[in-house]
Amino acid sequence: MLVSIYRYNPEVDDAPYMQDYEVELPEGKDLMVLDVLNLLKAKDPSISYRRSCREGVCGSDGMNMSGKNGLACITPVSEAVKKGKLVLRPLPGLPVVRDLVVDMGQFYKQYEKIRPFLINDAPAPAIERLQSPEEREKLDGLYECILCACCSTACPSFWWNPDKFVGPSGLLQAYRFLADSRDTATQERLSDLDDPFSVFRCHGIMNCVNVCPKGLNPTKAIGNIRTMLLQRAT
Amino acid sequence: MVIDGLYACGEAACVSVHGANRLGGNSLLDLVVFGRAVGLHVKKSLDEGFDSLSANDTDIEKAMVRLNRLNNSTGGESVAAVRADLQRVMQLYFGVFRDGEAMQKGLAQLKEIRARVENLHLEDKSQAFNTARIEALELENLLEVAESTAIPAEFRKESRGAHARNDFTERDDENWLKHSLFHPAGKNVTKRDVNFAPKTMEAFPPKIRSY
Amino acid sequence: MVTQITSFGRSGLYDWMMQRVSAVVLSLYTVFIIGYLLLNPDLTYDQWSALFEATWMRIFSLMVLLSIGMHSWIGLWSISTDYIKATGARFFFQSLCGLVMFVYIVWGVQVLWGL
Amino acid sequence: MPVTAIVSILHRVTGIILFVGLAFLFYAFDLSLESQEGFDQVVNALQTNFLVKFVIWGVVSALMYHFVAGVKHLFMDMGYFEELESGRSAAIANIVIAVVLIVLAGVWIW
Repeated sequence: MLVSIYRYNPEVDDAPYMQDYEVELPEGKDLMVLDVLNLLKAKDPSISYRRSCREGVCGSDGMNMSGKNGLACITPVSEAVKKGKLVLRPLPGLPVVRDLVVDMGQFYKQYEKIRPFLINDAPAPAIERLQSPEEREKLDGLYECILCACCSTACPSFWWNPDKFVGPSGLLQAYRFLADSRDTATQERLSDLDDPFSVFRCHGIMNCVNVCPKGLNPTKAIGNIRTMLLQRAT
Repeated sequence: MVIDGLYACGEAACVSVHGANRLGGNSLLDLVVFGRAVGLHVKKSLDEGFDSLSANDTDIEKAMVRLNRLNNSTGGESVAAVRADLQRVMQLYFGVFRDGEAMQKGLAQLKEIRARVENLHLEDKSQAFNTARIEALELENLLEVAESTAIPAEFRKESRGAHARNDFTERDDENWLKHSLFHPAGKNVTKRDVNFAPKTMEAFPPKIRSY
Repeated sequence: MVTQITSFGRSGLYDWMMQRVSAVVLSLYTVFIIGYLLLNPDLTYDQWSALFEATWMRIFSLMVLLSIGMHSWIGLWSISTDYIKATGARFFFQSLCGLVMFVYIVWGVQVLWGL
Repeated sequence: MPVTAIVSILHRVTGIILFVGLAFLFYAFDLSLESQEGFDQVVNALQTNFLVKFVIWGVVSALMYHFVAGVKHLFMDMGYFEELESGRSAAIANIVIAVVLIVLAGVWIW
């Protein structure tokens, strides 16, 4: 199979280029894209990419596979190959450090902005802050985010205004804390988001939902934030 | 000896709520019990402040030797090939079911691999996100872990928890209700008694895993 | 988080609400005009001008003019902040849009009241 | 590009077309209300002049698309079509309805 990989080493290359590799795949087995990269790296150790848990939990190996963002470790080759060819590129919209490795700084900044921790000034009870099963259920589909950046880097609004629009991942997390019964900073959190960029640059194109490797729905979370803003203002 | 400011977490911490048995969902208990303990301890330490040793030139030199050897290598073994052999040896001789004779064979092969790891070649010397260098360093670490798994496994002449030997199928509390302490410098193993001293609850006596 | 500018209303939420409210006005008008034209295939000038002389139609049309202004300003402002990164060019584009909108509104008022 | 993204960018494109196209509509509107002659001129042009027909059809097409996509937006604001499957179906429906309306508009104009 033909694998085409985005190559760029800032120390030696003036510009990025695509390098083609031919790889022998074992018969009757559908490898994951990460397995293919590992096979290639054994032959050409200079190919750089992040990877860690190799089972879709750590979120390290987010990349663009034949035009679609996803985690290489849980994307079968059969799904990613287009016209007999596997094209691997770094996540779009973030600066490339080398080959498939991007600088996640901007992405983490958005995460930091939404203050991703429980805020509660009430004195802590002796053991823990309790939640009813119904209250806990509201966090399902929100807390599972692994911060792989597949969604945000698939979002045109993120590409155009990464410094102002919080992005699907950041907003999913923003809602995760807005929806948490133990958090008491709801009003400040909403005020922080009530400008024309942070939330309202989402136009519901759903690229985020389309690529999320954990099957989460940032579009819905953003809709819920908007509803909360609306309820507060009217 | 307790070294201030040095922390271990996860399996390296060896807190052993379940003794030798680290199968199934046992880590959940670790998370709940020690997660809380760690949180409380960290807060307390930060509030009180703690001393930590600072590195001297010799320490830094020692750490740099590893890196410099790779950065200056001009030829030698490929990381991918040696790693594949290490994986094969560990899978073959130190898997779930273990056997004295086979483990002897495995230990001999690990020695050969040790020589090859000391002769690794790093082709890509780039300073830009060089994962080839990381993998070379990781392979050195993997070998350390492999040795500290393999040597005590061969040393422990019984079956216990996830350590199942074909040549010693029974558990032997008389000789082996002990921690194995591996000493990487001499590559030898010593035993240490298990601490059953009660703190707030009586220790739960170990039982045979029969399910 | 982004405090330096709001595009039209007081906040992102107000922009968003105005965008929706104006959209509803515009779509009702669209449906009305198309329906009117379809129901009156042999439309005469007298009918047509009588329609726009009625006070309710003038109010409706004026609402539409203002809605066009709001709706297109919010839309084009957001397009300009997406695609045009140079401040000078963005300011020029936004000014141009503002001017065109102003012209549309004045022109529309003039047509309606036949000044 | 996923169909949901195509629907979205077309909403933007038709918005810009409409903003420019409004000039033609305003001109026709002005002329048609100015006098009997003006009205006849507009009606005549719409019945005979291919270029005029084409421009009006273009603007009306943009309007139809923008209208349908806008209605879809309002539905999404109310919490519908926000899942992957329903969102995709709504996007496809958006395109189909818009195309039907555009074709009908063409039939009406010609």
